[in-house]
Amino acid sequence: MKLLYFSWLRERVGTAEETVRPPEDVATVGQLITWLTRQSSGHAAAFADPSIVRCAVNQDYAKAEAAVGADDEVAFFPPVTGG
Amino acid sequence: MKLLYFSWLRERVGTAEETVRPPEDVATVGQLITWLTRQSSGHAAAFADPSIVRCAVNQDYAKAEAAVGADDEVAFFPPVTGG
Amino acid sequence: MIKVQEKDFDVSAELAALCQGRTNVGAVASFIGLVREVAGPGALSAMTLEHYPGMTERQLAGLEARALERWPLDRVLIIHRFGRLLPGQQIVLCAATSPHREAAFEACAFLMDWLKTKAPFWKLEEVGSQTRWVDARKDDDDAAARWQTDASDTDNSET
Amino acid sequence: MIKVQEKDFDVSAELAALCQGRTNVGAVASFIGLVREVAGPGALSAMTLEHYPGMTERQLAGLEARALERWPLDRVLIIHRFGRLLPGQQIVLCAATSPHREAAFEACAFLMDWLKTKAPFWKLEEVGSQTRWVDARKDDDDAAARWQTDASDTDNSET
Repeated sequence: MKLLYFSWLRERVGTAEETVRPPEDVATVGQLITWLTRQSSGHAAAFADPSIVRCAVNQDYAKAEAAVGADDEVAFFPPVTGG
Repeated sequence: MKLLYFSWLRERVGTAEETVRPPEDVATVGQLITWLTRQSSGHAAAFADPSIVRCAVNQDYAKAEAAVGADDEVAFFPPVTGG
Repeated sequence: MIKVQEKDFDVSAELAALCQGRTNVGAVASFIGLVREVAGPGALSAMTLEHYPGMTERQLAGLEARALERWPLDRVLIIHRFGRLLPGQQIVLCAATSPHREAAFEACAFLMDWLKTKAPFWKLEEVGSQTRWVDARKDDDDAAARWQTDASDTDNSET
Repeated sequence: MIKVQEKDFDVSAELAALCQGRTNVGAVASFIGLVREVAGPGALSAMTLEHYPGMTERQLAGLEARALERWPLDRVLIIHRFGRLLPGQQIVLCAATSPHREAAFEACAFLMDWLKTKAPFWKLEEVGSQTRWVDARKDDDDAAARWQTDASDTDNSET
């Protein structure tokens, strides 16, 4: 599973991109976040307040209950501020 | 009193501009229109339907009851279609 | 800023001049009106815009002042051409600049609605060898009416 | 048409291309977003726009399709820059063309509201030697919410 981080989530995690192999019981975005927070203190800091974290699965917005699998591109980022 | 005509009012009256000296009892835009309709068949045709004639006195919109005097510039034209 | 002119205008240059040195402007809403080829009875070959020199500038300046009073804008630009124009050519440019986009968008729509119903311009369409004066649209009166705040805003109604 | 690019754009050229040969277009509503010098704690020296390549194009194309479906438009243009920009420089251009101005204005405002809340861009402000990520504005969420027609429009809400 390919993970991407943007903006201050990237800074806190310490990388823009990583490939992970979470256990099989990690099947949704919400479960992935819970699992990621245990991987490093940087991850824990990035996901400290999930209400300000947005997620996209394969480049479409996804909510906590959305399914994620080994072949997905999953991105985490703060609310957008373009325009 | 200087009169100006625009668009199809100009075409019907047959001139873009004329100077007139209406009698003293012509004191408002409405009275001026009534007096003008008697000046020529072109004027009568121009003012045949007063509901589609607009008026400006000294370059500001004016209604039938607005005062007009000898030193005024009075313009007649159809509803505007710019933009 | 108000410009009533026969010549064409360059949108980039006009908008850049409007924003030049205005460091608090984040939003530029603008509108360009073009001559459409589609006329009532057939394809339009040209359109001539007649106007009332003097009153035009006076009405547009009043419109600019009203927009600046009503919204938190930095600046307003209205450029309206007159003379003979071909399909696809530019007729009018309205723009409003502001720190924030809501004011800029609203003011720009207001400028166009009022310009359509108050600025003393008249369009003469040429279709083939025929010419005809364009009729005012009831829709434009309705669009302008939604901005009315007082009786003085109803000036272009029946004489 | 969607363009995500680092380089600047010329508004006149972009709008002219959008209208080229489209003889039924009478109305071009557009919006330009500029970098403001005013930041929270002091004068902004620069701003860097980060984005999510791939997702950005995908979201903007979806936004364009949605606007074309919802209003009687001829065309839609969205240009969004990324990279480091200075105060006064152009960030974004949205435009909608139509036979009539109401549709063009509404669609253009819609494009900006959705772009502000859906397009994956993030602004990093530089004020003196400090940098900070700009917070999303509640106002922008509210502005986007007024266009909602179905549940799928709420995608950028909490994960």
